[in-house]
Amino acid sequence: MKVTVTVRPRAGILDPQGEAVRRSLEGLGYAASDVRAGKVFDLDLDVGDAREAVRVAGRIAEQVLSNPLIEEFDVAAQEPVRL
Amino acid sequence: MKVTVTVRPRAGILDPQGEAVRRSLEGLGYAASDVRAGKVFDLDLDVGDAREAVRVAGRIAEQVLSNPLIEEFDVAAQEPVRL
Amino acid sequence: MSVAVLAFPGSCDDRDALRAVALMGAEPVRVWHADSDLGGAGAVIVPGGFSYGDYLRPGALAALSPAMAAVRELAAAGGPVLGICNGFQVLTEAGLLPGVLRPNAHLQFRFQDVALRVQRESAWLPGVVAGDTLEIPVKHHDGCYFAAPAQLEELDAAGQVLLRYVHNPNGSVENIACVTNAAGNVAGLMPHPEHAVDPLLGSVDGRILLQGLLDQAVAVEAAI
Amino acid sequence: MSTIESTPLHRSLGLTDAEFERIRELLEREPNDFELAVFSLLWSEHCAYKHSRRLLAAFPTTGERVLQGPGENAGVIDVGDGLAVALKVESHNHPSAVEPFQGAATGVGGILRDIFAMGARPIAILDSLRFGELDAERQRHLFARVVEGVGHYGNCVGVANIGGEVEFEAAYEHNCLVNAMCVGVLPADRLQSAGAAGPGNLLVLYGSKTGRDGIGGASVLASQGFEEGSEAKRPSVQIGDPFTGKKLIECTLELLDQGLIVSLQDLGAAGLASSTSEMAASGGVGLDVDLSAVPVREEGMEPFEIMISESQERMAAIVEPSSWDAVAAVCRRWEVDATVIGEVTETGRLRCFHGGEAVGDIPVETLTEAAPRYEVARERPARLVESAAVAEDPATPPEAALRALLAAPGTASRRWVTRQYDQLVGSGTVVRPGGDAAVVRLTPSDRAIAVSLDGNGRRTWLDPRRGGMSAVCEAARNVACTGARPAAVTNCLNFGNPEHADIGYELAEAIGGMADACRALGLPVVSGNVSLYNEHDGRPIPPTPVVGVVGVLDDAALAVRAGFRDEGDVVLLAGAGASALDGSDYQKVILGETAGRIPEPDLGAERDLHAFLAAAAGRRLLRSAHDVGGGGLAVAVAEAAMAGNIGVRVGKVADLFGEGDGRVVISARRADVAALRKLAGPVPLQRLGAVGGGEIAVGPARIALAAAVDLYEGALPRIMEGGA
Ligand SMILES: Nc1ncnc2c1ncn2[C@@H]1O[C@H](COP(=O)(O)OP(=O)(O)O)[C@@H](O)[C@H]1O
Ligand SMILES: [Mg+2]
Repeated sequence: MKVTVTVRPRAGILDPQGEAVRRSLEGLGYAASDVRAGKVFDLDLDVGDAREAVRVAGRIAEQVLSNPLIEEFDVAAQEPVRL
Repeated sequence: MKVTVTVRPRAGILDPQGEAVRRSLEGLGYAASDVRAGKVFDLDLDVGDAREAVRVAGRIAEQVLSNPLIEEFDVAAQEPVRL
Repeated sequence: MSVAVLAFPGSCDDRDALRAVALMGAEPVRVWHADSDLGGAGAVIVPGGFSYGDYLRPGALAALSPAMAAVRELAAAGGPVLGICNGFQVLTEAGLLPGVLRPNAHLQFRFQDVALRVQRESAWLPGVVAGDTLEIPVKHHDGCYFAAPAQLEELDAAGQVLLRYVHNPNGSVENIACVTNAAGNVAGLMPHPEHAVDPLLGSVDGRILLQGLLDQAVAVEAAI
Repeated sequence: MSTIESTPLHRSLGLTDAEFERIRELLEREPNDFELAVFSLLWSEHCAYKHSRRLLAAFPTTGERVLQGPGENAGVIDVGDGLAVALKVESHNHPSAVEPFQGAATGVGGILRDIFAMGARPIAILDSLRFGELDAERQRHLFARVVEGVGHYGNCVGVANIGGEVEFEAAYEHNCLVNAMCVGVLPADRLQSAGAAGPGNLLVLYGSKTGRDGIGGASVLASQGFEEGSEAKRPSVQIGDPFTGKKLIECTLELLDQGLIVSLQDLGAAGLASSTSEMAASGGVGLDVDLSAVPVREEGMEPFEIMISESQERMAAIVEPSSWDAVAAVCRRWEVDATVIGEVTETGRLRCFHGGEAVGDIPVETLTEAAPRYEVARERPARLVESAAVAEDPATPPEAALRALLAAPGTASRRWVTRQYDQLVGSGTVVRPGGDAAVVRLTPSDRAIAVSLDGNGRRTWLDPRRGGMSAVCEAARNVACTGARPAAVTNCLNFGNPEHADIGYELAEAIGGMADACRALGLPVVSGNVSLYNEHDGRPIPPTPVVGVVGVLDDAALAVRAGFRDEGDVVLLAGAGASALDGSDYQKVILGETAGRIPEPDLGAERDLHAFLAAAAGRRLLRSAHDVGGGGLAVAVAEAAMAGNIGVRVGKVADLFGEGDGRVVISARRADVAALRKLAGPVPLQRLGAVGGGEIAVGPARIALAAAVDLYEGALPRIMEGGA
């Protein structure tokens, strides 16, 4: 089951990478008023269904992929979740 | 206009970071058969509409945010694009 | 002979490169990334460090700077260009060298002296022959050289691989440590020749590459 | 008085009732909330050294080399040739426990700023680290991420990391210690001061934008009616940005080169609140600050948030109005934001405005001079014993003990750490880390400095006074092993809660011991930092003073290394300091305990030993020198062999594994031994054996060189990565 976890810096947390990219976009003539940089993880989990995959991915995101003090995450199934 | 660019390692390209995550998940008892790690950029572009934003973000992704030798990207508007 | 050393925000080894150039008897010229000419220098070093913090991809943001346009021009005219570590990353990102440098396979920054096996005779390596070893330190987080198989074949066939690691410190494909462009006048390597020029600090094998840079600049100048 | 859930505001901010009363007295009125926040931070342990200031007075702080003693951002000594060296060590313990990578990274960033605030170019970083035992996954994680964070910042900012130390003890499990030291070099005549001067001069803030970082406890002040989730906007973790840090260094040094700056101060703990009050206090002037001029990262920041934010990578400077355009131009070139946020006044008051409205008005000396200073209660902890008590374990053959020690996390090679650090940038590293002290040439001068950073929590736990002495002796001895003359001390005092009498005792005794040693060795203390309240569930860390010593070497080419050199060289033990197994690595690894009492260092003998080493190095009589430290003589000899990649044969020795001060393993050419003996004067020289062969043989303990290297070098990689 394929799931995507996206991890982003929390609002208010300094994002030096985003800021460096923003400045250089400015230098190249692009008008970007804000850039935030995060991480994306595509997980292929050996679980029964997409719903379970999302649940497990959430736990993984919390425990391993992000630091809740500075980051927030969201989880999306790559196949539609049947509720 | 807010746009999200996601940059992922190309298929077939070794991804040591993803692999390291996969191994530590294994160590924690999660059954992940594959993990790929990429980056996500949230851009706030000073352009007229979402469609234009996607176009500009595509150029930025190609020119700056990704290296075509090893990475591929996709672009998504955070607001619906009216075609 | 004067040698331009580029400086980007976040360059760290630019001062070391300037010092090494002076030690080799040439005149070092510091070129700021925003400058659009190389101050008349006949050769360029793109130095090590963390230009733009290595944010995004190492070398990616520096590759877009005005000074790099001037480097491109010099390279097109046959002038010698040497990229060291971050400079190697900049040159690959700028398309002046083949391949790309990715995070070390072990994902750690690695500082150590490495032994390098010379692959062939080259203007970059005056006085050494294939099979010789050089000792030069590496220090990087993203030094894992990568090129697609087809491209690797081309590089090998064209003799563009100058140095390979004896013990691979970073996972580079085919142990590649140093490559040139097809014309041979642009070279990049992860090890730091500018840190191997002073016997008090360790090996002096870095002088060989710097001498190669100077020799080529003199030859190009004489040809004009 | 405003209250939150009936707790008086001042208490929520960490001020005692008496302190609050005192503030009212000093102001002759009620402080408003903004002012109370500023007081609560400036009067905190962290800024005011409430419990340690009086004790610190014991340190000698003057000497002929001292250009700047304690009281500025860093201490500065004259090293000759028109050059001066700035040094300071600081803790970042708590942030590293919460987020090890960013905590360690910002720790390095912070100490760098203290150094270039003195006008010095940072040339070396050292890090002193302590964690719990590595058999727990959590501790391995902390260790790995802290090392990565230290490396990340230092490597990116382009300052060589040349030393430090790591200890593992269960007692640090919940309170890891991350102390970072930085050394910088500057022209001796360009010493920079933080003292603001010249009424009418401008206060300029440059560097990163200000966010809601590190508002911490003061967030009780936030106005009510904030939208949901506003807490999330007050990050308790700071993000290190070495890229901006690097630009700040280069930009600052260029501003100083151009003579554009009157005074300079970094923004650290308590942000603008502490830097503005310190600048005003040390210059004896006042400052008017317009908080609405401060560039902020987020909308809607309240004045107190801007005032106390601890956002990283910011500097404050006083500049003359006529220099402002030039200052702005330099900052623009380095892509560093610079803003005029205030001006120097004659009022002696720190006055803060926001949107034209006055939000606070405090006489500067009430924040600094008038801050409370407490006498700590002291009571000798019951655990301390009178005499040394420990004997070798008859059941463990010496050879097995040597093997076990070489592979023990506390004794084994630190290369797994140091290979993650750039040791060479700056082209000055003549002796790299791994031996005793590293040596850095002050290129282009031939002169060099040797630097070491040391402490020993286990030994200090057994005897705080002797442990304090020993920490100074060890750091200075490490420096002396390179042939350098120890010149100055910086220190970081990591202790538990000083309001407990046993901790008060430890603190006072350790400081007393350090001060005695500094005096005896002629070493002024020029800077330092105190980290108290390191405890968990009422259990404190062992008293852990960490000592940084800088020494001077007139010619970098004279530097001596730890490793043996050539077949046939004679191995000698210089010094005859008392040793014991109490508190030793042997006791911990083989006997599984920490008990007894460590020997008292002989300070006079220590001083003679250092002088002898410098003299011998100056005459090129030393082939190698290596301090006898953790693991005792057996391990010291083995380390010298491994560092030189050559075997050694040492005959019978009385004490293989005991630890103590005042001993160094040296080697010399056979022909030079007589000259060395003559030079040694009062320093005992005992012939141990000879260099050569492929085996390390120390008395009954023998091990093949390659096997020793495998145990010693492989230990940490195996623990951390399950491989080499
Ligand atoms: N253990 C110590 N020994 C000597 N001086 C100390 C010690 N601890 C702190 N100091 C001095 O007290 C002053 C304030 O220290 P600190 O608050 O850490 O400085 P900063 O504000 O630069 O972070 C500094 O000048 C420092 O050198
Ligand atoms: Mg300071």
